[in-house]
Amino acid sequence: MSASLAFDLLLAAALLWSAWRALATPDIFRAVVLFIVFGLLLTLAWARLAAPDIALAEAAIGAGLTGALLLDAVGALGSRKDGAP
Amino acid sequence: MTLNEALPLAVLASSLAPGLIIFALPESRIRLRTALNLFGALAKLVLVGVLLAGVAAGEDYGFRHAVLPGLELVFKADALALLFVTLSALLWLFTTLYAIGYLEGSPHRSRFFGFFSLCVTATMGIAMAGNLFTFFVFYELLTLATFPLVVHRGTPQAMRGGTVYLAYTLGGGALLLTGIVWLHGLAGSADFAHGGYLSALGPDYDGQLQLVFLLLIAGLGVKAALVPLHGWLPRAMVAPAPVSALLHAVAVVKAGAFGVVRIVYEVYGVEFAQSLDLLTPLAVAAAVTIVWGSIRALFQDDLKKRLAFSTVSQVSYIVLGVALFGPLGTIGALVHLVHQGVMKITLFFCAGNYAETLGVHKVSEMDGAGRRMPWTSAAFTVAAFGMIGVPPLAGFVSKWYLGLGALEAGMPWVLAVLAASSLLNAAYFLPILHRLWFRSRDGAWPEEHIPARGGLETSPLLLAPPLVTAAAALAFGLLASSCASPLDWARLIADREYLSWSP
Amino acid sequence: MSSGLVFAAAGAVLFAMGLAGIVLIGHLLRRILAFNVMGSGAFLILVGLAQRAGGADPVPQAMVLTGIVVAVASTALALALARRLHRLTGRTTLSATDSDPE
Amino acid sequence: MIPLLKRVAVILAAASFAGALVVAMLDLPAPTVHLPAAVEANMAASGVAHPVTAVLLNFRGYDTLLEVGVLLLALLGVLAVTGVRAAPRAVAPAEPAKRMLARLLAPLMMLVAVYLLWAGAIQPGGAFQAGAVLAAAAVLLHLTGILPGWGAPGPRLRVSLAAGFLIFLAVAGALLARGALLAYPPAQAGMLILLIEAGLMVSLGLILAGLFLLLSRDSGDEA
Amino acid sequence: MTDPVAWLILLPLVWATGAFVLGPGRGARLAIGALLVQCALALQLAVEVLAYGGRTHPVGGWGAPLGIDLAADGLSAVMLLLAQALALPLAVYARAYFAENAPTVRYFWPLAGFLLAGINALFLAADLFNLYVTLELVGLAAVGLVAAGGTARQVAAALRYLFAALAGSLLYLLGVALIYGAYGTVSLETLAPLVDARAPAAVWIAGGLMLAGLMLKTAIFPFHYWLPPAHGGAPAPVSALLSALVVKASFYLILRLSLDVFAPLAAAAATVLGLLGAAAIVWGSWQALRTDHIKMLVAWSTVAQLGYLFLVFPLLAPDGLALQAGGMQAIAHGLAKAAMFAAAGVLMLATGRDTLVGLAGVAGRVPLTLFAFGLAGVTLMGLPPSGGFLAKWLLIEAALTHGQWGWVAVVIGGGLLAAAYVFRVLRQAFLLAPADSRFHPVPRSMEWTAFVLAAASVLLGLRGVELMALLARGAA
Repeated sequence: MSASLAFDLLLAAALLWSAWRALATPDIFRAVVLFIVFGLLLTLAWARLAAPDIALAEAAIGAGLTGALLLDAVGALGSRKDGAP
Repeated sequence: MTLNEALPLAVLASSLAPGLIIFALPESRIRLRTALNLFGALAKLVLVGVLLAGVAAGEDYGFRHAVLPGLELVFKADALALLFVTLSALLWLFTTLYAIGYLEGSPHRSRFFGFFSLCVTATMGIAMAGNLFTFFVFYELLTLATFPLVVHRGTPQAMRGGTVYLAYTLGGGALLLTGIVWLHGLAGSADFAHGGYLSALGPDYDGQLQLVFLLLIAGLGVKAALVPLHGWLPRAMVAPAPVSALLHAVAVVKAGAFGVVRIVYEVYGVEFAQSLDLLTPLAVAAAVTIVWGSIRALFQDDLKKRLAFSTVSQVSYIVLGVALFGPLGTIGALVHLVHQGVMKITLFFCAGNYAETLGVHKVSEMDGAGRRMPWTSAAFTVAAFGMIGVPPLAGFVSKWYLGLGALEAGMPWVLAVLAASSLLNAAYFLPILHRLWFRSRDGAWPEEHIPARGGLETSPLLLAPPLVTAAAALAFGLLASSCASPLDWARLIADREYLSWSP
Repeated sequence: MSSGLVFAAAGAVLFAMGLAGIVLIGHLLRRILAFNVMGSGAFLILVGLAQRAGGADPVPQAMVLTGIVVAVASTALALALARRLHRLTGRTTLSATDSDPE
Repeated sequence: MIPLLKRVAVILAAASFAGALVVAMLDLPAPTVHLPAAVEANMAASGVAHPVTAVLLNFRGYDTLLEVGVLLLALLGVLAVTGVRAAPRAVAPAEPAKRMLARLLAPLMMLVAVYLLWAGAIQPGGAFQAGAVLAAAAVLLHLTGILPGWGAPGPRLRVSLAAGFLIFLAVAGALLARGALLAYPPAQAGMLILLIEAGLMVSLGLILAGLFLLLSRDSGDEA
Repeated sequence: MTDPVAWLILLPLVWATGAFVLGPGRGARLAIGALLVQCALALQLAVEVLAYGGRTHPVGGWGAPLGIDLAADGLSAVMLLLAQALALPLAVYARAYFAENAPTVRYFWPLAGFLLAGINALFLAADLFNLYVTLELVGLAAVGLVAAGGTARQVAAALRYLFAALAGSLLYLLGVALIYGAYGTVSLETLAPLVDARAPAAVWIAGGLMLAGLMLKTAIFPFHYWLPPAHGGAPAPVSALLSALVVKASFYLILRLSLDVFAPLAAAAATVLGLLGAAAIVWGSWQALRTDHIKMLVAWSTVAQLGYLFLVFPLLAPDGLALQAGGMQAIAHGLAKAAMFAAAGVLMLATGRDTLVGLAGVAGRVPLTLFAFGLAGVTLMGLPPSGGFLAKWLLIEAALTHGQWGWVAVVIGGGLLAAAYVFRVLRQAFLLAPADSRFHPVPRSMEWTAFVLAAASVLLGLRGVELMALLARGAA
């Protein structure tokens, strides 16, 4: 059980946890925040996979821009009360 | 593209081209439309004349066009084809004249005559088809071209009739297609040939070929109005008179009968069909239809419906003739194909005249019509006697040969059927004649559209055609033995068909 | 059990999680989240599986770069549609009847 | 099926699918083709030193061409759907401290973007990452009220949005006329790739920013 | 010098971007001009493939496993011909359509340009990942076109379509990832010899995933739910493009993969695909019989006709009959469906309503359009003399030669069902017009476009020899 394997498994577990929480929380704002956390964890995963280009792209576009778009959408959709889960 | 190849195409084009142009014509261009129609009809007659002379002299006219690898559109103007082509071309001319008079002032005439020309083109294609694929293409084209004519009036009742018509014909087409593709799989895309091309397949295919025969006859039986499949014909009488006259008395039902002729003689070959004992059940089906049609006609008060059931019965004479194994039966069938056409179109023309002129639709309303419309009633009488089989009219000639054929084929019961049906014909035609001539009219006509003026009982365009066709019915009977009569042409076909058969 | 295979396995679970999310979630934004998770899962498998024997392989990495850009394009369009639907109908879910002709 | 039963069934199905997938991946034999070796062998002729950029812009440059098309297409879709017409709505200006921070950060981010572009040839970086950083700068400026949202893009903006893609297409067309599609002559490969990447950086930056700015405006007012 | 393979992809990209730069609602003339050139290129490619057989174009000059290849064989040449032959008349139609009723679809021309570029790229691609990008290009363009109308109904239909398309793309992408993991390459040419029946489990899963993804994008039953609202609700030129072309692109891909790379694996799914096809024919026709909106009827007819295409899979055999049937059906349905949607667009413009009842008596006003609808109906019914009939003939012959009777009954039944719903429309139009019905004038070019497309689908029934010869030209 080398140290790097332990770290990989831990990171993978964190990834799965954050993804599952992001999809399962009914409150949309917290789901998006969790999704951004998932994006950052994913950036780490790409670094571990010796893919710095993807790590950079994931951080900038995946977590960054997509996160911004989602947050902005939450703002827009939140302005009109909606009950549907 | 030699002349022999171009002629069959020219025959097709002589009705297709005017038809397509007429489609594009605005409603108001009446004179141009009439000119185009008549020009097309006359041009076709001239071309058919050339073909008749050529084929009699032994020329063969044909055209092939590859559609798919191993699948061809083949046209062949042989003797059998020309029998049907001549009949259709002749009657198309008269029906066009009649239709021009009949549809005076009604809407959508460009559409009507466009589809009318398409129907004739389809009939020509069916007649001159050289293989089953081409036959099927024009067989279905006929369905598509006749539907708009059946629903021409646009009334809900016409729509219901049209829907029934479509259901039957498309259903029949589907059966026919399955049979044809199955044959194509077994025997490849062979052309029609005297004596058929299926006998070459080994004996182990017999079971399949019998099943295929059933499919083909069922498919064709719809248009040939064999009993269980005839339901559409009486309902299609909602169509205007010229449509009922040319299409439902001549083109459509004959297409079915002609198909049966082609399949029995030039796909299976009559000997092979006999060896597969397919002819006897066919004869039984035809006989049942003959009797059943005549019985149903007895109880129809509506004149066109009575004539429709009479057609159901009369067309099966042709199928019966085909099923009689022997040249005399064949001659009877082929000559009846022409005679029935001429007689039945006269009856429908007269029915159209009564309806259009006096508003008479029912037999019960026809009392004293003979006095009011003597010429139309005379033509009706001639044609009616022909249908009954009274000599010297055309009907007698075909029934005579059918009787001889029955004896030759060793099927005496067919004689009984012929006799019974003649009696039934008399039973449903004579009362009409009695009303026409021996009853007086004690009230006004239901709707007198066209008043009798200047010695003419109705408009000339409505009167001339029935008179000509009635005269033809008489001539085909009297001059049957002459050289240019349909009987002579039928004898020529039968000889070629039976080269291989010795009595 | 190289790091490539660990992340490939994680990717498989993420993909399945996203797929289940699409089917179960009705809310448009959360369903778009599920699509992104599913996409990330597929990318992880693409690179992880290719590098299961160690050693970086630039070809799947370039593919994932392309994939990420395509993913953001799809997400942007989906968000635009979701916001327009919300602006027009006030709803944040797709109902069965909304696209039947009036 | 009541929702709970459906939920359990779907989750079970997904779990078993994931399991099957993992098992299948574990017992995969070694691949028959080994592309990294081929990439390494052809690196010299690719015009760049960094393998990922070589694959992205040269070996599989055609994928990237279509991918930029997809991004431009997404922007088109957003424009067509949001029906943006009226004059852009200005965002309420944030506190002065934030505005000053934004003014400081923006040029720095642009510098980072240009560095990323330049470095892409020899180490991780390149047009997409640079474009994303530019977009982040634009988003930052918008959120702090300095940069207004977008109305319907005027001709100048449309040209600059499409410039990167048009340059890429022009190069592809020119090379096609000379030989095969996107076949950079080894000598000028590096320079051509840099030209394409520069164009892409600008356009991608604007497109990614546009996606945000157009979307954020949509909630504001009527179509 | 002009290599049609590459230009067929670059040209639409160029004029699409040009149309975008020109601004919203502009770009029609540019598009029509470019489409003329594209038709010439497609024709040139077809002639070359017919003469010299299939050919590949190594992009970047690197060659198969490293670089991406473009490949044009008989099947792709035929599909390219269909795509350009549809795009040109529909462009003319769209120009008149949008001039007629307020430019409801902003940026139609750039979106249509990207759509066509994606379709051309897809027909020419020979690389699994490249196919993913082209699928995405086609998907997003199609969704954009459906949503561009702007009404709530269209936006909802577009969202439903986008989710289905995205799910399909991601399933397909996972399949590509597994294939790359298993063999280390995504080039079709390199993969073909590697994949065999004894492939590892991951490859079988990959095949299944890619098939599922593509079935979602082809809207074959039971994944058809998104098609009727999307195609039925969109403006007429958009529905025509989508129904005639887009769904065929993913069908082409399933056919391509099951003929080349996944041939050893394809047999397992063949019968299932056939059964789904049969179910699609029945379900699509049944729904078409029940709806009373013209465009929904034509959209459901697409769901049904796609079923015919899927009947090809259980009958694929070296004798090539099923492939010919599939090719002919794809072309005939493409032309007929484009004509039918174009005609439906004109009928709705003329009567101002979308319902069948509103059609009464329209025969007098727009006879040419009704004739076009009828001709297109003849092809859908598979009645002679039409392309649809030849496709039906080939399908029945293929089924009979393999003794598979079931498919014959399905094909025949499908034809009769098609007749039922086509005549529902034609029948209305023969009825007498109620006195109060007003008809709006419709530009002639729209009527003529519908007629030309319908006539092409019928004339195809008279001459299919060259097309079938082209279809049989395998890869070089």
